[in-house]
Amino acid sequence: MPWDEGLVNSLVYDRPDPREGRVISYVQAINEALALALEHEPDVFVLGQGVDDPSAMFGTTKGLQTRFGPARVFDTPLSEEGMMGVSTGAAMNGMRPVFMHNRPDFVLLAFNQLVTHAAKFHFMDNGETTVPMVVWAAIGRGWGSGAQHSQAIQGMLLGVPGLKIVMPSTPYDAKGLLLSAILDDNPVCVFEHRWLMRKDGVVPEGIYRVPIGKGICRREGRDITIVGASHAIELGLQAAKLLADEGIDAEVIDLRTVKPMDEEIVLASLRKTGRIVAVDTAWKKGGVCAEIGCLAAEKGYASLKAPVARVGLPDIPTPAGYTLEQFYYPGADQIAEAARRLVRPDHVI
Amino acid sequence: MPWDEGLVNSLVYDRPDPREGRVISYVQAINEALALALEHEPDVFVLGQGVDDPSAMFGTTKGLQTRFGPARVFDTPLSEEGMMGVSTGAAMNGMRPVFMHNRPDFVLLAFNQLVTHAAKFHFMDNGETTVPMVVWAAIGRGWGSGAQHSQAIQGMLLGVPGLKIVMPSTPYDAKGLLLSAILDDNPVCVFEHRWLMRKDGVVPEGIYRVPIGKGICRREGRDITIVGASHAIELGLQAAKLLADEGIDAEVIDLRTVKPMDEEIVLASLRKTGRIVAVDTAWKKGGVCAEIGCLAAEKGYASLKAPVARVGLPDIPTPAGYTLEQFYYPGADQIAEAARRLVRPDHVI
Amino acid sequence: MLRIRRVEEEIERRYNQDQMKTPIHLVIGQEATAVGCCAALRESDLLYCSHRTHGVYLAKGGDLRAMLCEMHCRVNGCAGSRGGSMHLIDKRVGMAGTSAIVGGAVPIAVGAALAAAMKAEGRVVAVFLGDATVEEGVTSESLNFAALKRLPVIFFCENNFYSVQSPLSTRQPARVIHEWAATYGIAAVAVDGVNVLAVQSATADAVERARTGGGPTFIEAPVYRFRAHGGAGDDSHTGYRDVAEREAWEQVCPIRLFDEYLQDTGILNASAVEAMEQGIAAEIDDAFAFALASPDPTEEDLYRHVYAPDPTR
Amino acid sequence: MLRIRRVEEEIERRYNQDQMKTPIHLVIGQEATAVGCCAALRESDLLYCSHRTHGVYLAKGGDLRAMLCEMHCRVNGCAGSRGGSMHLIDKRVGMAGTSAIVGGAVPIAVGAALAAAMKAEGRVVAVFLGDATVEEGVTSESLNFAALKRLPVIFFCENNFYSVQSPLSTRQPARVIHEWAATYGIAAVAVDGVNVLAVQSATADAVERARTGGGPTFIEAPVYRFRAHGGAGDDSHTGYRDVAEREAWEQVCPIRLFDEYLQDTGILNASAVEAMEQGIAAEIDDAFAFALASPDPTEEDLYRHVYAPDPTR
Ligand SMILES: Cc1ncc(C[n+]2csc(CCOP(=O)(O)OP(=O)(O)O)c2C)c(N)n1
Ligand SMILES: Cc1ncc(C[n+]2csc(CCOP(=O)(O)OP(=O)(O)O)c2C)c(N)n1
Ligand SMILES: [Mg+2]
Ligand SMILES: [Mg+2]
Repeated sequence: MPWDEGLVNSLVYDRPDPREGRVISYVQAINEALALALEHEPDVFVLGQGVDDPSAMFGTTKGLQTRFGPARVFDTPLSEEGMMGVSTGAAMNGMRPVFMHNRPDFVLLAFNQLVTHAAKFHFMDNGETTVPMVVWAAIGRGWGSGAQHSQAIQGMLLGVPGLKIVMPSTPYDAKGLLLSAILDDNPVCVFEHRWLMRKDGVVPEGIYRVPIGKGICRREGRDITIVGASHAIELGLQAAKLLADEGIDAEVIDLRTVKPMDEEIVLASLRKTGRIVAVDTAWKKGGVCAEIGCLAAEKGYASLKAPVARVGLPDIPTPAGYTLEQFYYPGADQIAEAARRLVRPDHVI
Repeated sequence: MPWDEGLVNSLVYDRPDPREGRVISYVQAINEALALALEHEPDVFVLGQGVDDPSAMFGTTKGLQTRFGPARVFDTPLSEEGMMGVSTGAAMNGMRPVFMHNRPDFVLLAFNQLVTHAAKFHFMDNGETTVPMVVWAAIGRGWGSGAQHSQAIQGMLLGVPGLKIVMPSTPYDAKGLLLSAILDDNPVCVFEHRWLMRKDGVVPEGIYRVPIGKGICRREGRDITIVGASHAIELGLQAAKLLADEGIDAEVIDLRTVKPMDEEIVLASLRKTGRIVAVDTAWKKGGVCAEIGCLAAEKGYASLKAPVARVGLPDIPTPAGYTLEQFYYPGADQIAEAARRLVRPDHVI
Repeated sequence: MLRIRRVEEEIERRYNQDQMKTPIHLVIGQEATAVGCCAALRESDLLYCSHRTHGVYLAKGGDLRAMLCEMHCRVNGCAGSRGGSMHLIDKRVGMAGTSAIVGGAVPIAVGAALAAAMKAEGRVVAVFLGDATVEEGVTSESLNFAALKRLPVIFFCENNFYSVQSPLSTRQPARVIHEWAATYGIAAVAVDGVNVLAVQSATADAVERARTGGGPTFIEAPVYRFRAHGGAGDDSHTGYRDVAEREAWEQVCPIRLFDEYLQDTGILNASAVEAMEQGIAAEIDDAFAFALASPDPTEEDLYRHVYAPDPTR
Repeated sequence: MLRIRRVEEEIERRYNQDQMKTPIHLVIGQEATAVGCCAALRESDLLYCSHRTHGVYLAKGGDLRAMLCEMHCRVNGCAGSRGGSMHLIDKRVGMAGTSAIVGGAVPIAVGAALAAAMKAEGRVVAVFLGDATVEEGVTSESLNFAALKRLPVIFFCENNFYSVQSPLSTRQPARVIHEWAATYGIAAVAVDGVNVLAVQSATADAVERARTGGGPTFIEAPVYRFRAHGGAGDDSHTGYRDVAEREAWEQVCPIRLFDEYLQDTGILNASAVEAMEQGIAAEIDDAFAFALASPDPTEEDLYRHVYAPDPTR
């Protein structure tokens, strides 16, 4: 097994309780969502580089072409901008494309079509056109691929009107949010995280939808709010455990969708705890962390008992090497430390 | 004269005092910076769609090709991504390209080269390569061009490590910051604003540099800080005048560069006033407004006497029609109103 | 063609009155491409284009009143005053979408053709693009995919030799555009862009090919715009092109050529033309009056259609 | 070629020991293109490429120790452990830059050629690209600009018929890649990619053309990678390509072909080859040992070179 696959496999997650329902992996949950959408929605099709190849987009598209045929599940040329436009045009004309990318970096080639076309046509056409499409991509971490293959771009897209951005953190959400994204009549970016893909979880069979634009409380707490989405929430929950050992009771809010952002759930938690750490898988400058932090100071000011803190990537391109990556990526420790400083300002490390 | 040109010409700005020095327009200041750079730096060249045509990129490139020849000032094919790569490659090999765009929207076609290549090579090459290039674009407003020709993209780029982003607000800065950008050894985006282009100002002759990464206080005040860059500062100063009439003393901080951001000047002002309105020419969600607001709550929390406020574009694509534009774009009134609410929370409109 | 010409002349005449607060890109001189192409399409076929919208919008059957309302920024404009002149649409007649980004509409049209093929609707999609649009990488990507999947799409390239004020020679090496397109395995032809019947017939061949599963066609049509790239009036005096060049092209005005042909062959006579002119003039008067009397949008209109509503609710 | 082959075989052999925590893209089977091309270039000429870096890096004269240090994530790697295997550079010998983004290096190489032309350095720039790279619009844009300005650049297209595990037929219509390139007014040729002398000679022609102001050349060379797209070992068994197809190509292994030629013509004999093998083996042992003994980067290293310092300070 290549070292990076091994790394993902070696990550340890809480084991779900099988008495609560059927347990499958995150990758299987995505695969199931795609299969159900293809089965029940004749207008859905899945495209992307290698969706029909043996590695099947991290396994998420496994078996789909065999089952639904090459007209509905197909490989594409290496033409990200062109194929984003093709997806947009198909979506404008009655189809529901799901355009999958190995890395968010490749979506940058298609920003013109995504940002200036797909996101804007419904508005520009005075509501006459809808653009029901999904742009899916997997954020990398610890795969040694460096600055050009490890970007997380949710922050860049946060300000784009007309887009929705979904970032699941559990197998349940991966399936339910992807189904919602596919059934939504707007362009929805679904950003997955490579390090969540081997996580198992309880996932119901059949179609269900997790609503876009609504967050969820993953852990109740009184002292501080940790808020973010995707793999940052996994780390946030680990941090909450560390903090619990020290008597700090952290609440963990999973936004599930970063755009539209569920402001109310953040503000409600802040009213309770008075303190907030914004966490994200991307750079902390600009982007999701900044939006959450600003929101807290803008609409939650009266509740704030301490400065806001953010934990994300430093303002540095992603290094390729393994050792440098260890210094680069924040983990649960960094989140816990940020929380500690807010709850116990006199605390010295 | 076309109506949109007429509109820009009809904007009223403070008249500079000619006793303070030579008065020229904003466009002339840019033209002069380009001419000086071409004259004194043999490695500088200027490229972009129509830089040599009669309209000369809003007049900013007027006469340059005649003076410096078609090898150093030239028109390009309609290939934004390709020409961004060409600029990057030339910059990596001893040249200093200035790549000019009519609209920031067109830079979106080249995000892959700008974000994933130009901004990252110096880091990826372990410092062995420098990428001294300028990407220049003019943000539109009120020109009826709608959602696809009016985007301001500084917020999208704020999180990109390795980039610098400059947004001048005066003719003096337009020249001095552009010269700094051209002489800088990193990729620098210079975003101008269409509505500043007919503004006059006192501008020294010859080469001078306005430092990148340093803000400036445009107006001292005790009660509230208005902070931003580019045309938003013009509006901020107008708002400060309105507020002064009501006895509210606003300080106006011009960031000049939004990345790297001069955090200290913002925090120092906040320590004095305790209140802050972040203003930007782009969308207020995500982006520059969010970064400023978050910064205030993160590092300026102890000074904050009121919620932070932001004034930027609503989360809506830019409409094309004139009437809708009036509802869409914030003006000095909106900034003043935001300030009023913070200084006098009991104030009712 | 005459109708398009007269509409644009009236737009041009009134433009500097500043009541149409919208950029304009006139097609005066280029009417034969729009009309010839659309004559070969069915109403249910789709048409996409770029910023230069007026000709194809009207040729495809777009509503003149709705167009002028859009250009006057009225709420009942064809895009509710949200799209502007670069974004004229009329879905009812297959005027499906435009992009103000050069090349932006090209892959979208291919996507529309993919949808048509998937839904087996027998629909053909045409997309207008300029000579400069060929320089955008996405055009190559679009040709490649359309050829690969043999999609029912027609790439209609109006080669007017300029991009804004930049001549072809500063943007492309000397080569023949449609020969380039042919290397994608696409049927590629050149047609005289001022001859409406030739355009119609070339397009009809392409439509036939597309409808019978023969895949895409690339049509290159040399044409010339008699006016500036944008705005009212010509701008040749600014020096980027020769006035003589324009004057030479004016000699092959597509409308005069067709008029001569029709009158020579006896299909039309002077009084029929006169009747046409009167009908058009009346229609134009009505449409301008209608637009000017139409209401402006309100602030509430701004907030509409940012997101499409959840279809399940 | 032999050296490249042996280096990669050793990398492959050790890869699953997990000490090289970096993705790899082996060129085993494709050595003749890198070597033949670089043999026609001067050290001061520049070379750019994409993710598949090992062959060109070594052929251009890149330092083996620095390469293996980079692959072992050591601070003295050729990119300081910041670039990884997809970003091997050695500026000293003109290994100028690579991009992990397919097509990313193509316009950059054209820009380097523009700089060379502007500075009149007599320098030639070559860029390696794969068959799939042709599908990226930016490649078209790059060809167009290079042709327009007649820049001294060589587009070297290694057509190995696959992009990761996707065959050409799912990505491009049936057509001949270099014929497409020719329509940009670029000299375009095909050359047998497993024949190192043929590659060298085709490149030499292109270099001559570039150096004498004749502009760019596009060279298409059919080749085959014997291993998986990435990682160690072959992956034909997963079913995306025929094992028989690979085996047929292995019959035309560029190294064996050249070895046979050299021995047939008496230029080389078995003992000379054996001496070569020994020299290479020793060098490889040394370089791996050096890499493994080299220090890891520290946290401070991470913060370096985000921005270049102000040159005036
Ligand atoms: C991506 C992009 N780059 C630049 C522009 C500015 N622009 C608008 S129209 C135009 C000319 C396009 O020329 P062509 O495609 O030949 O069409 P024509 O105007 O001649 O009909 C340009 C450069 C744009 N709208 N989009
Ligand atoms: C823009 C972009 N899209 C997708 C990828 C993923 N990717 C990496 S290598 C590769 C295959 C490229 O094929 P080709 O250009 O033929 O080169 P080869 O690997 O065959 O040498 C792909 C698709 C990428 N790196 N960049
Ligand atoms: Mg043109
Ligand atoms: Mg290949």
